[in-house]
Amino acid sequence: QPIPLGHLMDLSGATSDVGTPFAQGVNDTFAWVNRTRNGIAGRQVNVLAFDYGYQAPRSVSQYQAWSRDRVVGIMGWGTADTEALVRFVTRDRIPYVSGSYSAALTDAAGKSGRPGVEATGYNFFYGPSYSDALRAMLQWAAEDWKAKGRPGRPKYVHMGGNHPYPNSPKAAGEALAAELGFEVLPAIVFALTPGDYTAQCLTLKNQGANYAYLGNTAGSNISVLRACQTAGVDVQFLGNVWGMDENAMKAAGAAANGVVFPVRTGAVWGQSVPGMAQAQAISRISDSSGNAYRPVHYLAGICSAMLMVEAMQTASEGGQITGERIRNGFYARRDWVPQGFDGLCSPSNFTAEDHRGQLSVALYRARVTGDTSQGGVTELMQAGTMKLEPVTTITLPRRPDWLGW
Amino acid sequence: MATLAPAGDFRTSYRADMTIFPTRGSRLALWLGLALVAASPLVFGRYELGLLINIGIMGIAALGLNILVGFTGQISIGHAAFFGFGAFASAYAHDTWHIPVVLCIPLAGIATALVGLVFGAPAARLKGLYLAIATLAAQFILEDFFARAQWFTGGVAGRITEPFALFGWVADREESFLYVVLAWVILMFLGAANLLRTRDGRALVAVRDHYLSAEMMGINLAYYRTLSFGIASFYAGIAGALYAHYLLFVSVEAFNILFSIQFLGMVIIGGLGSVMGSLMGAAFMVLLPEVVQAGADALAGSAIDHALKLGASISFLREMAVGAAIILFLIFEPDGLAHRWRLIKAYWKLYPFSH
Amino acid sequence: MAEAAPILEAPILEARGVSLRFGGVRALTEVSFAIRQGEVFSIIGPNGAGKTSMVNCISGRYRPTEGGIWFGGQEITRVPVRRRAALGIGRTFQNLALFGHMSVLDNIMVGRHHLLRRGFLPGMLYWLGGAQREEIAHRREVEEIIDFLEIQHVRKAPAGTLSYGLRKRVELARAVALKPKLILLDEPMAGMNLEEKEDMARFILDLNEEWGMTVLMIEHDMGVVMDISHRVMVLDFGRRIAEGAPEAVLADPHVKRAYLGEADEAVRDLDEPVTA
Amino acid sequence: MSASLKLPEAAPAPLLEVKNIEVVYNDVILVLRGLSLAVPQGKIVALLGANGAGKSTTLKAISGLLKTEEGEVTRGEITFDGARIDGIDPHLIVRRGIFQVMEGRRIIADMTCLENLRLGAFIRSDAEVKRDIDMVYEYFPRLKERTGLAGYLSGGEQQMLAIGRALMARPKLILMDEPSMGLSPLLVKEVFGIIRRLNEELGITILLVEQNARMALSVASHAYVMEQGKVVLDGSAAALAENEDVKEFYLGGHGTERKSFRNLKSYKRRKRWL
Amino acid sequence: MDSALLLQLTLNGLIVGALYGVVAMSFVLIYKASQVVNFAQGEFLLVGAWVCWWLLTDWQLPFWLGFLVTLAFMTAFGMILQVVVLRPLIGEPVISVIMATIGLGIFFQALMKWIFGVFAKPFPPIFPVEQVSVLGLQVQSVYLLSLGISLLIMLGFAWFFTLSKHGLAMRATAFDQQVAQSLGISVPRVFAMSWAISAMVSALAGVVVGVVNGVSSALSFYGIKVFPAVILGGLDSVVGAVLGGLIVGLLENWAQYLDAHWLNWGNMYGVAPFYALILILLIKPYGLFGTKNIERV
Ligand SMILES: Nc1ncnc2c1ncn2[C@@H]1O[C@H](COP(=O)(O)OP(=O)(O)OP(=O)(O)O)[C@@H](O)[C@H]1O
Ligand SMILES: Nc1ncnc2c1ncn2[C@@H]1O[C@H](COP(=O)(O)OP(=O)(O)OP(=O)(O)O)[C@@H](O)[C@H]1O
Ligand SMILES: [Mg+2]
Ligand SMILES: [Mg+2]
Repeated sequence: QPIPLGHLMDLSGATSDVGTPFAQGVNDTFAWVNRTRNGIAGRQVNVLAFDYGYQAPRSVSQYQAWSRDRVVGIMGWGTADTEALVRFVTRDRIPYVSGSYSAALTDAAGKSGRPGVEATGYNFFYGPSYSDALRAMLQWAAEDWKAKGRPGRPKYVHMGGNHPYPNSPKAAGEALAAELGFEVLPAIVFALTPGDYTAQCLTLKNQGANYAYLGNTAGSNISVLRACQTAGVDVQFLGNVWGMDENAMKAAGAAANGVVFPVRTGAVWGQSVPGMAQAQAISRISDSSGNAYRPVHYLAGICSAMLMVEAMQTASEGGQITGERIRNGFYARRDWVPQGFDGLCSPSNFTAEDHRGQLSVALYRARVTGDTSQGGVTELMQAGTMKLEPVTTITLPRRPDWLGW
Repeated sequence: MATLAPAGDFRTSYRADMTIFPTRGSRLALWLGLALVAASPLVFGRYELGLLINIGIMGIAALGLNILVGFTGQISIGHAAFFGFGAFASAYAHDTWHIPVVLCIPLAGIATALVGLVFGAPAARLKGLYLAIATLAAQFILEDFFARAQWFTGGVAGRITEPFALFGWVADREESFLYVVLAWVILMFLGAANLLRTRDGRALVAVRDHYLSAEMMGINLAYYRTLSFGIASFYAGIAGALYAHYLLFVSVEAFNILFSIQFLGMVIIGGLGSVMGSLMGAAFMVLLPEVVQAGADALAGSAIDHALKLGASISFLREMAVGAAIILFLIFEPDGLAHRWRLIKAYWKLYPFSH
Repeated sequence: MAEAAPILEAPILEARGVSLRFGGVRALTEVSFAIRQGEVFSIIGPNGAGKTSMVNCISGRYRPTEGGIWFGGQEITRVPVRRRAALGIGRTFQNLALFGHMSVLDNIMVGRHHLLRRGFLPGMLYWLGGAQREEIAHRREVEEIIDFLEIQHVRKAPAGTLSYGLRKRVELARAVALKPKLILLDEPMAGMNLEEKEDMARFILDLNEEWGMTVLMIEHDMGVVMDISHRVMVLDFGRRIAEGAPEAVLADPHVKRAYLGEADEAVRDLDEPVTA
Repeated sequence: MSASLKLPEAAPAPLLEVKNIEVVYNDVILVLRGLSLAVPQGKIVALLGANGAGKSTTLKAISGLLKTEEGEVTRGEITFDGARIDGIDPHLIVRRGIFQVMEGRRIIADMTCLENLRLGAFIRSDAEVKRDIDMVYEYFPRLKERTGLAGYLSGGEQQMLAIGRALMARPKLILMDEPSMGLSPLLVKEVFGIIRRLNEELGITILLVEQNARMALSVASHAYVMEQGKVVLDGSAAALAENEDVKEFYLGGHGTERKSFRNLKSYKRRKRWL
Repeated sequence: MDSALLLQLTLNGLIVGALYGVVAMSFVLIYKASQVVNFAQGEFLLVGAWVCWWLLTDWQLPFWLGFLVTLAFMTAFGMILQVVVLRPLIGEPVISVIMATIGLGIFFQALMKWIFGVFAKPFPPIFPVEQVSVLGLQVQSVYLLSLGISLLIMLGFAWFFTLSKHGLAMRATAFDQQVAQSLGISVPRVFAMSWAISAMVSALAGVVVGVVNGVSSALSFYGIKVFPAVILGGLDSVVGAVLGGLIVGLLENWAQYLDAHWLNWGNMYGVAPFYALILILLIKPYGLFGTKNIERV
């Protein structure tokens, strides 16, 4: 008898550019687990995948359908829908592995006392929170500024749409930036959709910012990068987890060159780490030729799914696979790396009070050295026209005052 | 046709001639329908009940829009923003002043009506599409306001809302919330039907059909143009409030232009100027994606699935189907579902002498 | 001229030096006249002479560039259109202006608008706010008008589907429903055949004599104008060129030339003996 | 002279022939029930009838405009110049040479008179359009003075424009729906003069729906009387003018007498042929 | 320093605004012929841009050829749409047709995603010189090209509507389809013409934006941006549409300036045109150049 598991995907909505590879990674992983490990405890996982088009209301009505199917867990996606569902999953005790890394979701017991932050005991995600990723980038930026030996205080600016997702780390980032000695400039807003952002770039140039955080998803970030290139803006862009990847590099071309951004996995596609073989095996599920290049989000999808898989395995040992037991499965390990994925998936730590799974943030730099309009990502990466260069890894302290922020 | 009255149906008083449900059959159907909905939690699961609730909520909002578009002839492309305002207002009223949710819902309706009046004031001077696009502006301005007004909406992160409760009875599940929605649907639909057969309802239609001669009949154009905005917003506000206490979470993202357009779709598909049509249109728009999804599920694994790679592209197909359904609908049923329904009824009434 | 309702001397409507310009077009130039309570007053004149414009000034659609209009002793030049229904001015339109998608019944009920008191709230509550009682009471009166104008058979038909002549009649019914003291009729007989004109003439006379309405009528059919109006005013190029009893006005050579054309057929008709 | 109710057998095939048509609106409302009429080449034919008899509907059936109002010819046929035209799109019928002057003027309000006239000549591409505009201005000098938008014209001026627009099309057959409506007596006379001239000088055939029966019969050679969607009487115009019923109900009075509108009895006097 | 920024923003506003103007023009074209507000205008841009992209990358056509083929394709596309979707709706209330365009928009949005995927894709480099410096502002050369083309199109439209017979026919059709038919105008053909031209012109804009920003489904957002532009100008004025486009472009940029320097609201750029729109409508209910309805009884 198969185990029903929900999977909310965005393959068609506003975040589908990054949602598609992530969802593919998740789906492939479960298919691979079903095929090679005969599911979990001998039972196949029945993944009920649903493309909700990044529309929170639709996710809620789908949730209702799933609760009829008695799903034991859900692989989720966006910020708005995760926040909409978080109450329901807490009420119904359904563990939820989200694609939204909003720090507000990490206060598992609801003890931080921050306004608007509730207990989210059943919500998990794989990776550093948006706020922590930005904090790491700011620390790097402070060092970078020092290393470059330029005079005066560096100027920092937050850029992004006025939406939950880009805004989620805004306050945290600006606070830390001020703490680190940055001059914090008024935020610059640009829509979540691609468009002409020359005006914003001219403002950016005029402000004289040195470090700019791009809070949106790839599509609109690309527009900004291109416009700023044309306008001749000299600024170090800091991308976010969902704001930069191989596809975005291809679309932005040379404009993406030099952007620093966090990568949640210990390696990117094709690097030789022990876990990569498994990832390649998983990739073959949907690409039998084995030639496809998989962007960072695909790998993150694998790692997220593997957390759920292993938590379910733990739950299945000596009992029913129930939501509550799966949740406890997330707490069962320290420095948790799914078996066989060493070097690929970064270690996570969850406790009943603190769902900040990762505080180590690996930063990469995008390198683009030629015309990217011809040929696919696979060829461009192989040819070295596009490269992902590791910059550094920053480990943040587990500060209690940062919980839920 | 509207002029056809069924044979054997004689009215003996003006009162009888002026009822909303003119025939015994229609009254019977009404009671039966209500009874079925009321009994549905016995048969339906939460998912289906959720759909019913959604239909009810959307139906109320669509009815409001229909009063504006269908009766007064003023197109609005900002209905979702008013809907959203109602949702936030109710949540805000409950959280800030600790007013019970039961009262928050009508309060949100009134607050939204007031906002509607503010935006409706230019409506008194604007005609046709100029007005339509002013409402588009309202949509974007309100959306921006929602995103900015942290104190009111919880900002971009959204706001968590409390479930409906009455004397200790908490309607936090579909099985119970259905009745809350049902009660409001009955109230709002009766209200609209009554409005339309009395002075101000006729005035609204008169303004649409020929505003110059309406004015000559003593109708204050500015008042009625604004009023219809107020009423439409009131309906949107009530629906929004219900939505907020159903989802238990409201965020600005939901109330976007696409949602506004969907409302417009409900009204047109249901039938412009038809009270019951609004409900049918809402049902159509809510169920259409589900039907497409079900169709795809049924096809899953078949040859067609492999040929078209349905699995991966189901969402695009679903959207395309929604678009195509709207177009086909307009082509083959331009007068809306309500019209088709009337024809079916007429067929039964005239049966077996229909042709 | 046949006997008429008693004509009171006090004018119910008075226009003093009304001029109306649209850019370069002078639609009316210093037109003055008075309509007495209870009479049938006709305005005739060539096309584009300003007849409709005059009616528009009275009903408030246009505001005179100069001059003023008094109704029942009160100046109404600047009173907004929507107030005039309540003052007691009703009208029909030269180019039909019905509410096409409403039933004939509802069209006429709209005419009662200013007499009804229940707004949208009592309306929505219907049974509770007294709206039902009010609706029924007025429905009764509207049915009387429907009977009077013999349009019972189309009561529930959408006004937009009626033939031209019927629509004119519905429009009249709507104006009558207003309970006006003064009713303005802009070419009520256009597009009707003789028989229908006769009916219409009878309605107008009844309105005047039995319902006690003062009638201002624009009409191109001289036979009708002759027979049913008490006084006639002639406009030409926006100026008043004659006014008085119908026979006298139509005999005026100026009028004959400007309006009727020499030895016009209509005039020949009028010279013929009238059988009572 | 006795009314001849049939055209002479030997007459050449008429330009327009409507045979036994039935028209239904909205699939349910039967308006014309087996109506037939013929319009011979080069003649003026009048169509009389009470309000709602279906005169306008008949014209719309011929010009194809019925289609645009959810109406449909469900039976019978209409031939023009020897070819069937029922079911053809209205703009193609115009191109075949039938032009309808629609009831209620229907000028294009947000264009000037000149633009309205130019549109009348839409189907033409010859060089004489300019000259014809002058011709219309000559017929209706008032139109030339009015340079603003046509929507601001007075009712009668709009009527002139509507007729002028038809002249611009230079059709073979004009269907006129109440051309004299709203015109001053002087102009009515002029319009009928123009109709006669069009017919005589330009050889345009005309089917005339008119409430001014006296005038209509004076220009027409043949006339039909309609009632409730059927032809109930037809004959030469002269013969009809002598018909007692027509006199009573369409012309008013017998011989030289004229009834006063004031002294009508208020009972139903209506005679029905059906 | 700041005045330099203001100048640059102004210039940028004019350039972007010209593009809005082009889209607004094609929007007005359909409105003038049928009183239909085309909610699928943005999707026209999208389809045009994708088709051109496809011709340039997969078929490796040179830009000028690919561009011409795109325009030809879009003309046919507009016409086919008209035949399949809009012709059956002739005679229905305008709002039904408007709704149908909404349906079209939804349909093509999804179709394009299905065919071309959800990732933004860059155009291959087209001009040897990608940027030109104008008054100290770096401007994409393709923008300048589009500026020229749009001027030409605008003149063409102005001539078309006021002087040509078919322009008159379009206006007549918009006013009253029944009357238009009675004059011998083929309503379907008028619609086909307006949709074809409109689709073609918006494809032009789509290609230009695509070249600058890359192609992605978000291009269709221009369809919404165009609303304030046409309303500011007046729905039925071609010249007004272009000016409206320029105004919106300027407003956006000036709002950005205000925002960055004083307000710090963050989102003025996006909403300022809508505030302006409401203000202008309050003063001039028919926009700056729209014609008033004729109110005569
Ligand atoms: N709103 C307006 N704008 C511009 N001109 C106008 C307007 N209203 C009327 N006119 C002009 O004023 C003149 C008088 O028009 P009016 O409608 O009063 O004539 P009328 O006497 O009713 O003619 P008819 O018998 O033909 O109806 C006409 O020449 C008309 O063009
Ligand atoms: N679009 C329509 N839909 C439904 N019924 C219609 C429609 N148009 C006309 N009718 C009906 O058809 C009948 C004939 O109408 P028609 O307009 O042909 O009459 P007519 O002889 O021209 O009358 P009039 O002299 O008043 O113009 C009328 O009863 C009318 O109600
Ligand atoms: Mg007039
Ligand atoms: Mg008629």
